[in-house]
Amino acid sequence: MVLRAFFQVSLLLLAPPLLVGIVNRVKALFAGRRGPPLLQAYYDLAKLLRKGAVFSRTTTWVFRAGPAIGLAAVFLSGLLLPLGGERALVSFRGDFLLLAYLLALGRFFTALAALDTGSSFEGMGAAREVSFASIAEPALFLCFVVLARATGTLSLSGMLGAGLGAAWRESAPALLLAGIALFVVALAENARIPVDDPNTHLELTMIHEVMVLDHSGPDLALILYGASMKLFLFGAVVVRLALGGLPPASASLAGAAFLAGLGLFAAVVGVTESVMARLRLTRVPQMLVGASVLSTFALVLLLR
Amino acid sequence: MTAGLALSAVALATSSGLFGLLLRRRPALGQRLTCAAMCVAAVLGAGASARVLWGSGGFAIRLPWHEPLASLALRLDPLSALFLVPILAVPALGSIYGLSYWPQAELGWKAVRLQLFFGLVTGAMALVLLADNALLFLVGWEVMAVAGFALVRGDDERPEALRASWVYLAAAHVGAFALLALFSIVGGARGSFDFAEWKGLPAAGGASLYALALVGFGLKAGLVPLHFWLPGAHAAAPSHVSAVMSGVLLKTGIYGLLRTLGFFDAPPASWGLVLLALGAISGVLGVGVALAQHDLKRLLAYHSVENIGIIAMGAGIALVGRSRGDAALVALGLAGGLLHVVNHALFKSLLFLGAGSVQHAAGTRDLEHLGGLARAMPFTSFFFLVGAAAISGLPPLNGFASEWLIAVGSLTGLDLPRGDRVAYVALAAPVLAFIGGLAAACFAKVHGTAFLGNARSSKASRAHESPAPMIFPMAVLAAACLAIGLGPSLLLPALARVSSDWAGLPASQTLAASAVGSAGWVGGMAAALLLAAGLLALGRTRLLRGRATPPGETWGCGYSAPSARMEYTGSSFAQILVEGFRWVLLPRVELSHPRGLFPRSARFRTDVPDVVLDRAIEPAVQACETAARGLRGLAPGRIHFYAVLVLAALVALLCWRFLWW
Amino acid sequence: MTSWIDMTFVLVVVVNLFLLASSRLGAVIRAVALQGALLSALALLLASPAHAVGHVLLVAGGALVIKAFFIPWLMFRAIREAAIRREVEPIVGFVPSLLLGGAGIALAFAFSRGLPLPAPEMHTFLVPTALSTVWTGLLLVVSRKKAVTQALGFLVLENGVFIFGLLLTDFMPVMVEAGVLLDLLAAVFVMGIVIFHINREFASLDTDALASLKD
Amino acid sequence: MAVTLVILVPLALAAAALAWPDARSRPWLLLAGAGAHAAGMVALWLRPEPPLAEGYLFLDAAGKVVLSTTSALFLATAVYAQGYLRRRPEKDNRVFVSGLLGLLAAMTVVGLAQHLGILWVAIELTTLATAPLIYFNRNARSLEAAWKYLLVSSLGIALALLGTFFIALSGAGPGGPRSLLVGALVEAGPGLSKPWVRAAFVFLLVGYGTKMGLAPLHSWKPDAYGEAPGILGALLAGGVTNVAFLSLARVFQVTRAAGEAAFACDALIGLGLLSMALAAVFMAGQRDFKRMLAYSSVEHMGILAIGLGLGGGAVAGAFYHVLNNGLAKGVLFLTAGNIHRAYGSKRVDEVRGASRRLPLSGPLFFAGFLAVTGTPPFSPFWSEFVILNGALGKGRYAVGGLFILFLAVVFVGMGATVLKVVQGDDRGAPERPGFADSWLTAGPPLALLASVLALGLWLPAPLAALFRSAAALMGGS
Repeated sequence: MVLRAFFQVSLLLLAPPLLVGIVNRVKALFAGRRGPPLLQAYYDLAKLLRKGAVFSRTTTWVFRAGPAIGLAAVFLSGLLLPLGGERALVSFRGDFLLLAYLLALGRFFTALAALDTGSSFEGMGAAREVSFASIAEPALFLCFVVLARATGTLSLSGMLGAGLGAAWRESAPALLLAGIALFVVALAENARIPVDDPNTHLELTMIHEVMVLDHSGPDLALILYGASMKLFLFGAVVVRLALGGLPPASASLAGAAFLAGLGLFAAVVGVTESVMARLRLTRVPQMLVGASVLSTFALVLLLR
Repeated sequence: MTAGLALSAVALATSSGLFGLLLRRRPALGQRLTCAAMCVAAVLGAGASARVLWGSGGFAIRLPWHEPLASLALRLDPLSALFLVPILAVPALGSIYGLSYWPQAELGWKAVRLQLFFGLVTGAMALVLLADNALLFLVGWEVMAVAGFALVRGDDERPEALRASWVYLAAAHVGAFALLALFSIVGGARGSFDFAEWKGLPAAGGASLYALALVGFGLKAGLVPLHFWLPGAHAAAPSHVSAVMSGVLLKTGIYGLLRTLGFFDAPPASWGLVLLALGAISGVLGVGVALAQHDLKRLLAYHSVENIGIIAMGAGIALVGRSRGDAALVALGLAGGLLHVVNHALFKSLLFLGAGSVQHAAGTRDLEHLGGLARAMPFTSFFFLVGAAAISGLPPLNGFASEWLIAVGSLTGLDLPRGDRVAYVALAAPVLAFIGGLAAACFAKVHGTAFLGNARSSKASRAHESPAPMIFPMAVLAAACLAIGLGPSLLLPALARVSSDWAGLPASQTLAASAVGSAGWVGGMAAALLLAAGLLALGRTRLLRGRATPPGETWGCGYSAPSARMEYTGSSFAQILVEGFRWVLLPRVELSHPRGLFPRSARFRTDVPDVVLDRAIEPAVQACETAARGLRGLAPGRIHFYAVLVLAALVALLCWRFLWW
Repeated sequence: MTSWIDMTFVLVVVVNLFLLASSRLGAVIRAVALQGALLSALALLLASPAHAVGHVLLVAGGALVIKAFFIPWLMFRAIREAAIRREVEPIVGFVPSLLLGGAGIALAFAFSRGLPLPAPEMHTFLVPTALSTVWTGLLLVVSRKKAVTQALGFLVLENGVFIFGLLLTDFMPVMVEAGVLLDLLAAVFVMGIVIFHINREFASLDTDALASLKD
Repeated sequence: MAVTLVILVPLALAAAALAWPDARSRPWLLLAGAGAHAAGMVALWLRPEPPLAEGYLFLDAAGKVVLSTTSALFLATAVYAQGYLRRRPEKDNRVFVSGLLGLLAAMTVVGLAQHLGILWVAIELTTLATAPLIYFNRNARSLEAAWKYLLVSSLGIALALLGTFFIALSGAGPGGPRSLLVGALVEAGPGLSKPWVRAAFVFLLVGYGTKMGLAPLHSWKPDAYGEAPGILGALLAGGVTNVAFLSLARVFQVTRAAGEAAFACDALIGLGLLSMALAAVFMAGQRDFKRMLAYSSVEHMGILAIGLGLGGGAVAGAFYHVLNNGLAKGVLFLTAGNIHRAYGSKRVDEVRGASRRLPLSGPLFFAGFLAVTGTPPFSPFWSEFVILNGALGKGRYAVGGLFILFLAVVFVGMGATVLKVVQGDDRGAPERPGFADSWLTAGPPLALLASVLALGLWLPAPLAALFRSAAALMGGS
């Protein structure tokens, strides 16, 4: 038990930056470059943590608290996730609601921190972030509702646990639709192409990155770390959903499959980013509403 | 004992304003005594409620009264006990706030009058809860409406307050007529107006009664599209009055609806689904319209519509549960709805008091003229932020706890077998998530534009922190928000008691044991979140200690002289989402694009009138007045016409009697 | 005897028609006075032997004094002071009012057939005459513009009611009838005063001037 | 003894007022008359008296309700008149004082009359006594109002007389009662000649309906109420209309006994609903607040008619409403009079901020509005509720629904006008110096409002029993 907790927490704490490394590496390969080392994200974090920081005179404690609260929220939501089909550390009826709302809390404070700077660019980014997120939220919920119905449980550990196999056998189409919707939501939530471009530095077009323009030093490290952890979380859900249909195997085998799947998820994200262009901002809500419609359809399939 | 506590609380609250009236020579003392009376009343009322919710049970009193009523029946059962706590506590905090916000020493008679009606409205709300007789209920209901009317007009010079208060009174009265019809029909059928005799009404054929209840109580609660009176009234009233009106007065509508629905035996599932749908519509549209507002208090008022919608969703789920005999649905839906009643009372009052503080300090509540208040008003800013996070349903605060209960309740519907359409109540969860997301966006806008960044007007830059009597109630409310967020499981037994009492289901069944455990986890996670965030914040502070943290300008992407005029405005912030709600908001957009190579000016501003009031009711009323005027114009003032009317009436009645009858 | 009674009734009806057709105020007042005198005669003619003589004389004499002399005198005074002679441009023209009056008489006869009477043989014409007189009075009130004519119309209306009251003389206590006459007197008296004031205030007796109060 | 007191003393005082030389002290006669009347009513409450004058005069339950209301209202207006007439020394009050006392006597006779002839005479006397009073202000507008009032009322009253004769004829057949005593007619019941009763009810409904002011017979009301002084408005709306209702109720009593109730009920409900509808239409956007009160009176007469027509419990509600409406109308008309005095205008466009200029009358006007529109805990709420209950309890949902609808519309229409008058800033509104609230002018409406509130909070059992026995006379319960 304790051991399992230890493994889970360490995985949650250590793996995320690697995922970012994979994504970047894949993108570099597609662009014909060699790209940064896989562990570059870790180096960046370490460097930032060692640095000082510059604070705008406009800012207040909200600006300083934002990154810490954001990271805490993402970390705690990580505790709710069953990694690789194992029971999560914290699991109860309706825990996925807490997960979604924790992510919302992080977003809320990130947006406030952005507004705290008084910069019009950051205000713009914050506006886009909260707007798109509020449209993505129901889509995410619908995916979870589909999962809940398919597996007959209301906790993440149940939804993404052993029951998933039976669910795939019974209602594969619904789960497939939900999975696609979930992937779309994951892209949006993690500020990935086609919703947002983490690499661009043209402020007018950005969403997430522009919100954190003024953060520096350890605060920026917390933000980047949190972002990678969020990517990890979504990856974990998508991968577990995809792998859930496989026949049960031993714990170690399942764990290995899960890790491999995570790597694959990062690679797919990288590929998507490389082959797609960023959508026009006005198209983003359409895409997210589309995800909602897909998952509603999936729910109808299950309830009819 | 319980009866003594409750009744003395009501009497004390009702008469509290008399201190200020009698001690007009010593206004400060008079107001303090008034305030003390309200606070003592709140404590007494809380004691009574606690005895009912956790202790021995309630009381019922019946005294003879005059003719049409026959009895003066009062009782305190778990449902009314639960409502009684916020209904006495919020006005008490409001009266503390009023010590600085509406001081009798400065305002004189105006303050005396406000305090009189403040006490009266509190007493009337309590009477509504305690009444065990339909007509007594109506008396409390109307006194509450009229006293509320007087309160909204606290500032009777401003035309908007006059208009808003009148719209409020008219709406309240029309709503009361619906209730009058409802009570008259039921009372006639039952042969008594005592609620005690109304138990077990057959639901068959009761759809029209349900419709009357929805109109009458929905109008008070502010369910879309009956919310039209609410934004104006809440915005125009003095802020501690807004806190009471928005925080607790609306809840009497919910209370009345629940009380009435409690009489029916096994209402059909469609009733619950209707309520759920109305709640969902109110929730989404309420927050959607709120997003487009830039008057801080109007915005908050629309959020009341949203939250009433959430509460109605909970009640709808509970109602569906009753029709199915599903104890878990009832317990979770009602517990969530009722917890949200309490929560909304807390955070909405907190927000209105914060808004009042802002108005007090900056002299305006137009978001486009605020900004940067956090530095001048650290306490207000912090407590407002707590309220904002709470109303957005974010953990670790109380809003999440209740929304979570409602969502879990709706998802319990997924356990129903395939093909049962009632299972679609599960869609309530995504709707709640959508509402929550929009609310978070809206409050990011509110807090961001009002308190953060730079001041957008000179008024805002001269703001100052409010005095302690205004801060203290906010602190209490914020602490309560956090406490409920951390320990929702402690309240669940009481909520379970209320719901079992309401639904007439045995208590052991009603709340699935797992819900209490899960609620414990919710509280635990909230505490863990606080801890983790605290540790991280501490860590980063440690890291930065001793390092260079030079202050600088905000990064303007190369532009070196940013000013407040370049800040993102509230209108712009909400623009993406407001676009999405355009079809229902029908906003008045003021937009001039920049033109030419060297554009001189550009402007973007949206104004959102209330769709129902300004686009439907107002024109309809105007049309009716015009029509009535036209009809009146047809009647000439000549005496011959008068005589002809008499003649015509005679001939018509003769024909009726002898030819047609 | 019966033929005299019938004759008188017919005369009353003829006076009604004349009232509707005439535009000269003096003639109208005289006609009303004549009608009053006819009514007084009717009171005597219809009296059955069973009646107390004093009672009958009181009613007849009262009607004669008030309806045939006092009120016409009052009205003459009013038109003299106001210096008016004619009813010009009535709301309903003279010919149409005559036709309406005729229709009213026909309807009254038709209508009264179905009403049971205590002593049918004496009263064949009474009910129709009364009703048509009431109708004439109403028509005058509704269709004439001069305040004097309206007051006269009201008087004719009261005459109709009075005729009807003659049916009841044998069992209605005298005080009611006295009250009726007294009321009528007082009403017309008050009307006369008001007409006097109207004339002074508006310098005319045209009620078109009295149309400022409306919504 | 007390019966003579309540009739003859006001009559004697009316005559005395005509002869009284001093204009300043003449209003005291009003107080004396009101006091004597009130004392007489108290005596009649304490010790009921047997029928008088061969049963022509007798105070039964229905009459008691109406006369008690009238007495209370007259007392309040008599006190008010002291302050009011003192402020208007330029007007000769001889006819005014005498007329009011005469009106009181006439109304009392109506309340006591058990004989339809006497009843009719007394009703006519109320008309004659009030017509000169409407002309109190001696200007063109009040003259026009007086003329219209006189003519239309007389028209109605003439038709009522015809109707009374019809009733007499209905009992003139062999074996009939040959009397106009209500008791005898009711006793004869089905023996009355049906066609005459039918015709009689129609004529009397139109006749007394005109006096009551039921739509469409109400046309004189706005003019008369609008131009008459507030005192007279109060007595017309709270007194004269009530006695007219009583007269109609007596006719209904006879009609019902003759087995003709079905049409009577339908006609009453029909005219009642029409009155409420018309009042609703004419109150919306009304620009003259005294005319608005007149329409409110039309509305409440409609309510009374509906209550009577519904039968059952609603009849008791109607009698309850007689009391409530009378008192509430007193509040409204007296305060409206004060506001009219203080501004010299009754146009809503001009009058504003009354609660500021008249800190008692303004709020009282508003409170009176709340009371009269049936806001609990004021007593009209209860009576309206009882009537509504009568409608819905009998399954007459259409009547109940319309009743509620009209009440709601009236509330909105009337409230908008009242608020325009009461609230806001009075600067810039027309001024008439020298008029402020005094206890003599604001005290009586305050007392009336207090009694309306008190009756709403606690209805003494004897009163409730009285309403029931009055209703029992009309076949209600």
